[in-house]
This record gives sequence, C-alpha cells and structure tokens, in this order.
Amino acid sequence: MEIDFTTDEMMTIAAARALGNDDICFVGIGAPSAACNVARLTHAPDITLIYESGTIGTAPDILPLSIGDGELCDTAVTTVSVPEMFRYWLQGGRVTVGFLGAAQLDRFGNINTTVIGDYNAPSIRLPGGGGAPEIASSCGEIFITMKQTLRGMVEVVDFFTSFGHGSGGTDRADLGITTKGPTLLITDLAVWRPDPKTKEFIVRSLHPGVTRDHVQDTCGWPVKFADDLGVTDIPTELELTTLRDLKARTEAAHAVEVA
Amino acid sequence: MEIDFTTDEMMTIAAARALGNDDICFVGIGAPSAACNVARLTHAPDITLIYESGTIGTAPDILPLSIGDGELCDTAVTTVSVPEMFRYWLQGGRVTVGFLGAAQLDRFGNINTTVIGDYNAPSIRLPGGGGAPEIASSCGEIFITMKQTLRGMVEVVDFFTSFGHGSGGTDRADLGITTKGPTLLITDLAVWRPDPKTKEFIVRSLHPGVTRDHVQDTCGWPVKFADDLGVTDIPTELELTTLRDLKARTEAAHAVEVA
Amino acid sequence: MAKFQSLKEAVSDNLKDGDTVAFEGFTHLIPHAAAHEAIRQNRKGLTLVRMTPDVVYDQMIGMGMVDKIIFSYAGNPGVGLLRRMRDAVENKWPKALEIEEHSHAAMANAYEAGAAGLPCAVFRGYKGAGLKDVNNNIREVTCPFTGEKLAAVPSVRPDVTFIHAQKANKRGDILIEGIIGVQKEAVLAAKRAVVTVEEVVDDFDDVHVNACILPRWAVTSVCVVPGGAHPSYAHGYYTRDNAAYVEWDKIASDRGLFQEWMQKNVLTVDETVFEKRISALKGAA
Amino acid sequence: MAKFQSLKEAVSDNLKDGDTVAFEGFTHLIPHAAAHEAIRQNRKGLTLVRMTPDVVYDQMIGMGMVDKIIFSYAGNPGVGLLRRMRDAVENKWPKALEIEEHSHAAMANAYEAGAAGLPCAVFRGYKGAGLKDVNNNIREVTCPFTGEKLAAVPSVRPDVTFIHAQKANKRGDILIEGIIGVQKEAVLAAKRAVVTVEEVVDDFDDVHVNACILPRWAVTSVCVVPGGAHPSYAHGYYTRDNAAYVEWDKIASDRGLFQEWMQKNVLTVDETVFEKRISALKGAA
Repeated sequence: MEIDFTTDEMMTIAAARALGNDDICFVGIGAPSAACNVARLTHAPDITLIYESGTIGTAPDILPLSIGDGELCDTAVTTVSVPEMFRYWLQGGRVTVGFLGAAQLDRFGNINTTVIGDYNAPSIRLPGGGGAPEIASSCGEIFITMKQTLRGMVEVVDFFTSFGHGSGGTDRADLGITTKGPTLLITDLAVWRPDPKTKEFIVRSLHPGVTRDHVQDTCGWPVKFADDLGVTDIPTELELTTLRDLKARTEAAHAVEVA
Repeated sequence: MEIDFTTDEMMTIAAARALGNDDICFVGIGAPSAACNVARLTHAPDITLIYESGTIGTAPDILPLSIGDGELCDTAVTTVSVPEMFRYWLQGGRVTVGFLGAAQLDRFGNINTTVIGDYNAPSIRLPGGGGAPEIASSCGEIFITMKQTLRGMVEVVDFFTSFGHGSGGTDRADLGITTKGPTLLITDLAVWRPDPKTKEFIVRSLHPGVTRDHVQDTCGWPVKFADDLGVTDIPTELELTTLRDLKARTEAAHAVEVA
Repeated sequence: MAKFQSLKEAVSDNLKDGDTVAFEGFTHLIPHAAAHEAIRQNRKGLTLVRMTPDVVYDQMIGMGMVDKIIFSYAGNPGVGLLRRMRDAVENKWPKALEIEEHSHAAMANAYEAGAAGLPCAVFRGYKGAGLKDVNNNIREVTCPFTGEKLAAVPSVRPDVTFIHAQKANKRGDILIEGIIGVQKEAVLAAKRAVVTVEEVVDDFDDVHVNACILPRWAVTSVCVVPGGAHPSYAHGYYTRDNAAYVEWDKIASDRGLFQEWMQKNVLTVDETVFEKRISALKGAA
Repeated sequence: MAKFQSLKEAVSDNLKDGDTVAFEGFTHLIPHAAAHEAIRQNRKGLTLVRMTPDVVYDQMIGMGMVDKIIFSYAGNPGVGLLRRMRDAVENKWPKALEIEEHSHAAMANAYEAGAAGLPCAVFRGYKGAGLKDVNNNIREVTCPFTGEKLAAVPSVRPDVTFIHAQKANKRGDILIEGIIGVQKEAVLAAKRAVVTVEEVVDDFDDVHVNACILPRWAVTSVCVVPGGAHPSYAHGYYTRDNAAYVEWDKIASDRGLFQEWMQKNVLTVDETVFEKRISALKGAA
C-alpha cells in the first residue's frame, strides 16, 4: 500500500523517531514541538518535554502556538520560574536532548538566528538567540530540524548565535564544552549525522523519493553522502495518523478560540 | 497602680516598642520572636515578620519553638525556599530590621555565637552564626537583645560571628557595608544606643528599679551612661497582658502536643 | 507599600522620560494595558528591558519612545519577526535603536541577580557564541576554586517594572499563577513596581502556601485592569488571542497602517477597552 | 529514574563509606528514618553536609560515622547545643571531627549553585565576619562591571542527598509543601537522591501548578516511610515532637546514656517504628 505524505511530515516524523522514552527534551516551537509530541504519542509515551517558559513534563493535547501557551502549564508535572528553568534544569545538565531550528546553518552545526548581514548594520534583523546559546552548550546533545534552502544552509553563518562544532574536529572540546553538540540534522529531504572525526554533517539517509541532486541543489555547501547511504523509512500509518490528528486538533482548537 | 513584671518581660516589651508598623523584620527565636509578636499584637498590627525558614509575613498565634514551626507557614503571606529567602529578601535589601541575640557581645555591637576560646580548640563549641553574618550586613539596621552577664558582655568577643561596628567610628563603612548595623541594644536592665560618632553602646535608659551599678556589675566593659539618662517606661497593662497571653497560649499549645 | 490607584495615575507617578523600564511577561501575562497607557502618556527616551520583547515593544519602538532595548529574543511568538523593531534597527525609523542583546539564560540570570541585590550575574554561558564579541556587557569571572571561566553580565535593575497578575488581595499582596516567567524577579529587581490585576479578592487564604505571591510592601502600585494582558492571556481568566498576534504581522508591515492602528486602538481609547477585548476569550483559559 | 524500594535497599544502594552526604530539612521534613537506617548500616568516613545539623547529625557524629561536617548552624532548635557534636569538637570523642563552617547565606547559595551545575556560588556576604579567616573555602571574586568584591564559596555537590517529602505519585514524582527549605536544591545538586515519603497517591492533578515538585527522573529512589521525619514534622500529617527534642538534650549529655538510647531506639529497630512514634502527633499538623 502506498501512503502519501509531505516532505514536512517526513521531516517531523523522522525527528520524532530519534527521541526515546527516557529523553528529557528541551523543545522549541514549530517542527521540534510537533516531533516531540508525535514521539510522545507513539513510541515514547514517557518522554519528558520541557519548554523554556518553565513547564516541565508537559503533555499538550494540541500544539502550542508559543512556548508559553496555557495548555503547556495545565498538563505539566510542574511549572517553575524562568530563572530556575535556565539555572537548575538546563545549566544543571539535566536535559538530554535540545531541539533547535535555524535561519542559517553551516556544515558543522553552527546556527544563526540573529542577523543576516553585518551585526551592526544587518540587512535582516532576526529575532535573536533566545535560549539557543546555552541550549547548544548545556544539553547532552542537539538535534536540528530545518527545511533545506540555499539561503538557509550556508558555507559560513553570518553570526554564531549558537555554537555547534565550530570549524569541526575538536573545536568544541577545545572551548571547554563537555556536551556532544549537534548529533543529528533532519531536513525535509534527508537525515544527516556528523562525521565522528571531522564533525561535518554527512547525509545518512535520503527521504523516500529524494535524490542526491535534490539535496545538493538546496544546500550551500558541497554535500557529503555516507558510503552506506540509506533511505529513510516511510512514515507508518500510526505515525502519520498521530501527526495529522495532532495538527487537526490544533487547528480546530485555534479556530474555536478566535471564533 | 503598681504593675509587677519581670526583667525578662521588660526586655521583651522594650524591644517590641522599637518596632513600627512599616517594619519588615527578620526574626530570630527566643526573645526577638516574642518582642516582634508583641509589637504585632499591640501597636504595629501591620508589621511584617520574616523567619529565615522562608516564611514571609507570618502571624503566629503562639510563639514558635524553632524558626521552622508549621504555624509560621500556616499564617504566612507566602513561604519561599531558603535560597530565595537569603538571595531576594535578605541580600536584596528588603528587610528593615534584623533582630539578633548573642552569646558574647562587645561594646561596638560585634557578636559571637560561634565558639568560646580558640576557634580550632574551643572550650565551648556554640551553634555558630546561622543567618547572622549576612543579617548583620544586609538589614537596614540591627536590634540586639540579651540578658546582661559578665560572660556575655565582654571587652573583646572571642570570635566575630557577625560584624557590628568593629572597633567603632567609621569601621563599618570602611569595609564597604552600607547598612546602619546595630542601632539598639535592649538588655534585661537597660536600653542602649550607639554613640553617633564612636559607635560605642551608651545606656540611654534604665529599666524601672535598675541602678547604674546593676548595669555595670553585669557588663564586662566600663559602661557609659547618657547625660540625659532616662528610665524606661514601665510596661502598660496592654503590653503585659499581650505578652503573658501569648506565652500562656504557647505553653498550652505545646502541652497539648505532647500529651 | 502598595497603593491602589488608576492605571493613568500609576504610569504618571512611576514612569519618567529616560527611565529604564521592564514590561515583563513570558508569553503569559504580558502587561499590554500598562504599556498602552505609557504610549498615551508619550514617554520618551526609554530603555526597554525584556527577555522576549514582542508586539507591545514593537508598538513602543514604532512610536519613537525607545532609545535602547536590552533583550534576548525579539519575535512575534508563533508568527515571526517584529517589523517595527526591524524597521528601527535596519532603517532607523522612526529613529535609531541601540540594542544590547543577550541570551535567555543571561537575561534570566540578570533579573535574578537584580532581585538578589547583586551587581552582576555569574553563570555558565555564551561558550562559542558570537554575542560576546558584539556586547561589551558580556564578561568573565574566574571560579576561585576550579579556575573555570564563567560568564558574567550586569544585573538588570530597572527604574520601574510593570507586570500583569491574576489577583491582588485587599491588602495589596499580588498572586501570580501558571507560567510565572521572570515576573517576581523583575519586580524585586526594580526601584518601583506597578502591577495591573484582573481582580481584587478579599484574601489569599485558599491559595497554596508556596504559590508565587509578592507581598504588598514589594510593590508600589496596584491597578485593577480586567483583560489587561490582551492579546496575551491570563491563566484562569482568558486565553491568548492568537488571531491578534497574526493580525499584528500585517499591521506592523506598513508604517502608515501601523500609525493608523495605534491612533485608533491605543491613542484614542483608555484601559477600559481591554475588558471588552477579552469577552470572547473567557472560559477556555 | 525513580525506583520504589525499601529504605534498607535504598540506603544500601546509594550511600557508601566515605561519601559526602546531605540529609536535608530545615526544621520541617528532616529525614530521620533515612539517617537511622544509615546508622544501622554503619557507614563510616562520611562528610555530612547540612545548613542546620541537629539531633540526627548529633547521633551520627556520636556513633563515629563522620569525618567532617559542612554546616552553618549546629544546634538543637529551640533547646540548645548539640552535645555529641560538642564532645567531638572539644574532646575528639568518639573521634576528631573536621568542620567546614559557613553562614546560612553561603550554604543556601552553595546548594543553589550545586543545583545549577556551577562550581561556585557568588553572593554578598561575610563582610567583617570571622569565618573567612578560618575557612579557606571562603574566597572572593570581583564584579567585572563595578569592581565590588563579592564572596565565593564552592558549590555543594553531595554524592547522595536524602530528604523526606509528603507525597510521591505512582510515577515517582515528589511533592514537597510548606517550609521547603533547600530540599529541591539539595536533591538537584547531588549525584543520587533518596526520598522518603509519607504516602503514595495516584496523581498530583489537584496540586497547585507552581507547587514544589521533583520529577521522577530527578530522583534515584523513593521509599514509603510514614512518620519518617519524626521528631521533626510533616506539614499536613503530624506536628513536631518538641518533647523529643527537649529529651535529646538530656540523652546527649552523657556518653553512656547516648549509647544506650541508640541501641534501644535505632540499632535494634527498623523504620516501621516511625509510624508508631507519630500516632499521638497527627491531626494538629
């Protein structure tokens, strides 16, 4: 049986699969939030989701529109102050996985969400880092999700909002950072993991129907593919239904709110 | 009409009178606690009492036996963690009056509750400072209550548990401490205040029936008396009734508990 | 000691031209009504502080009230960028905007240090991050025990902080519940603090002993402004007006449209409009 | 991830000879039952940490289990001195006791820094105080913005922390209410954490959203020990046994009397005695 799905859905579901039942996951909004909640609603019911607004162990029935939506608090194990969140829970080293998105990303997992152009005279002023600088250094490892574009996946990021592997190799450890940093990149086209030595992101599997050219044409650096390049497993019916139901519940709820 | 009262009662009531309705008062156990609650139950109903266990704005019906009794929490405006208590409320500079007792006290309001004898080979190991070192430096001003004895009121304290006025004069400001430090000493025999310039405690009033010799015989330094030495007002019937009722309620409650 | 007064009086008494001011709220309980009153009173030369400046800071920047902003994430949550702030940074319209940019961790620590009466906050942060190269207020201290280099930022000490809370009791104590953000710290860090509340209740006797309560003597002014967080929300009272955030993106995209909207929805009304704005959002909170 | 187990197993699994260990509680919720199990298991060479060592630390010191104590106030609350600790410090009986002494502010900050994963705590303290002359772990850092000298102490990072709490839910999350002290920090600062609780409930659905809850993955072991705080108290369950604290002063005043009491009331019983000890103290809490 053929199942139809979008590249967006594939990205979210592939990200969900990377999360386990014992993970303590620091969640951003958008794709990371959907992925984390799909994981919770499928293979990882006991996963702990933390949003930087202070909600710990939250289990929203619909996807929040912001990291501080009321339902996150209603369904949380507890809600703490933001200073406590950043001191005890993030800096305290209790988060296993941090999920980040990026406006710009380079091959070493360095992320820019601050400015396009020069910091002091930017062509586009982006929102800034928020929690990202310390999420990137304090979480056990970092998963990144983003849609591939030439503007987004660049040779050199315009600004180091959060540090990945720097120029690769042992750059990260050399700075005294003890956490793993970016270990996974999931785009709408492929699953990438860093080379163990160089730390450059390598494509490990292409999403179904995606070609190497597809990936290269939407990426600003020369892409390396794994020798044993695979194909990402297509979404299962359970995964797809779970994601679509979640999105449908979310849309319905927000429609009611503004009705 | 003659009213009978003990020197202990006089001490507590004189201390209570020094507190005002707008004071935010950091309370220790024993005499300070009784004094603060008598103030609250007489002329200062809106006084805020803070105990270092984290209870803010507490209004116990009976006197606590420890600084962490349940009734302090039951009657508090809110109860916060101990780190928050010391960081936001004490160090944050929000406490107007800190009440301290002393095992040893010198004429400049320096207090020892750590050891008698040498720190590394003490003849008596006392409980230690607890909150006192930072209460002494962070509260707007410090009131001290203690019973006079030659062992307690000494030429030189064996250990500077908390800093009063050092060797007097501008010692305190010279250390970069911006608060007033000890501004009042109430003993079972007299009310003392520091000389504005030398910062040595001077007797301002003797409790009713107390003589200068009484005070000197129970004090280890040569006592100075104010030129306009007065007599402490005797307890009013309201003050005395309030204190005695409070103590009676306290005894009754504790008798029931262990019955 | 908390004084109950009208929002107009509270803003007039507590916010001065040139002040450093925080209107804090972390998605939840954002003090929109207070900020709109500040706009009506036309304060100038402000330094705005907030972890997550959003729509209401976009409005103040667009109105030319702001010289400088200290922040860690400037976005329209769930929608996108702040177009008035972008216009100020990229095109100096209506005037240039100085920015002092931090991470969330730094800002949260800076408020915490402010509440704690300290001159600076010390934490582990900014490792490998570019902000420390463009912000001279990100420095280092060395742990005197391990030699580890830790990050330091100045504490945040606003002249005045505005927050919105659910309840005051009759004495003026303030109750904040749900996503409490950095509001307690923002109040305690400030010289003066103005709190708008949904309602006044007799007492807090039925409230949890460890709930987030600010005693009346930690607050300068209390103003009753039902709906005062709209289009943000007040847990237990009304939900977030997501449509308004989406709509803002369109309004803010055009200078003229922005000015018209401000004229109609802020300058020529008063804080009583907020109660009407939330009428359709009640109950689901 | 929290494992429900017997107190005997939890102590055996988590407390080793030579460990740095905190049995925390600030007058309220002192984990007496857990400490008594540690005494029965005869752990040696411990470094004890606590802001307010009281009766139960007096007992461990008197039993010769303790090499060093890190503390800020060592007294029998409301009664007086700790006579076994005095005997160790003044007379080295049953053995010498090394002390690292701080102020409450320093200890509270040190736990906070431990929970925050920092190597040291920075605060304004010890000004003019004598402890900094006798404790090499009190040092200074300089604020890189104002030049102010601030106090620094090493963070507290116990190998294991024991606390007593009111409730666990079936998943193993922990609820602490009332005077919460430094218990959250002591647990988060430690490598391992054992929590004794009064009872296990289905869920915390009726608990305030901002209550002090430790998620199950922040705790190693949960043991159900009703009365496990006695003679301390558990808010909502039973009151403080003030008479027991007064009685302790007499028991601890004599080495022989102390040893007899320990034999009879600790060494030859188990944790089930605690439920009986609180039977007369219930209800009034």
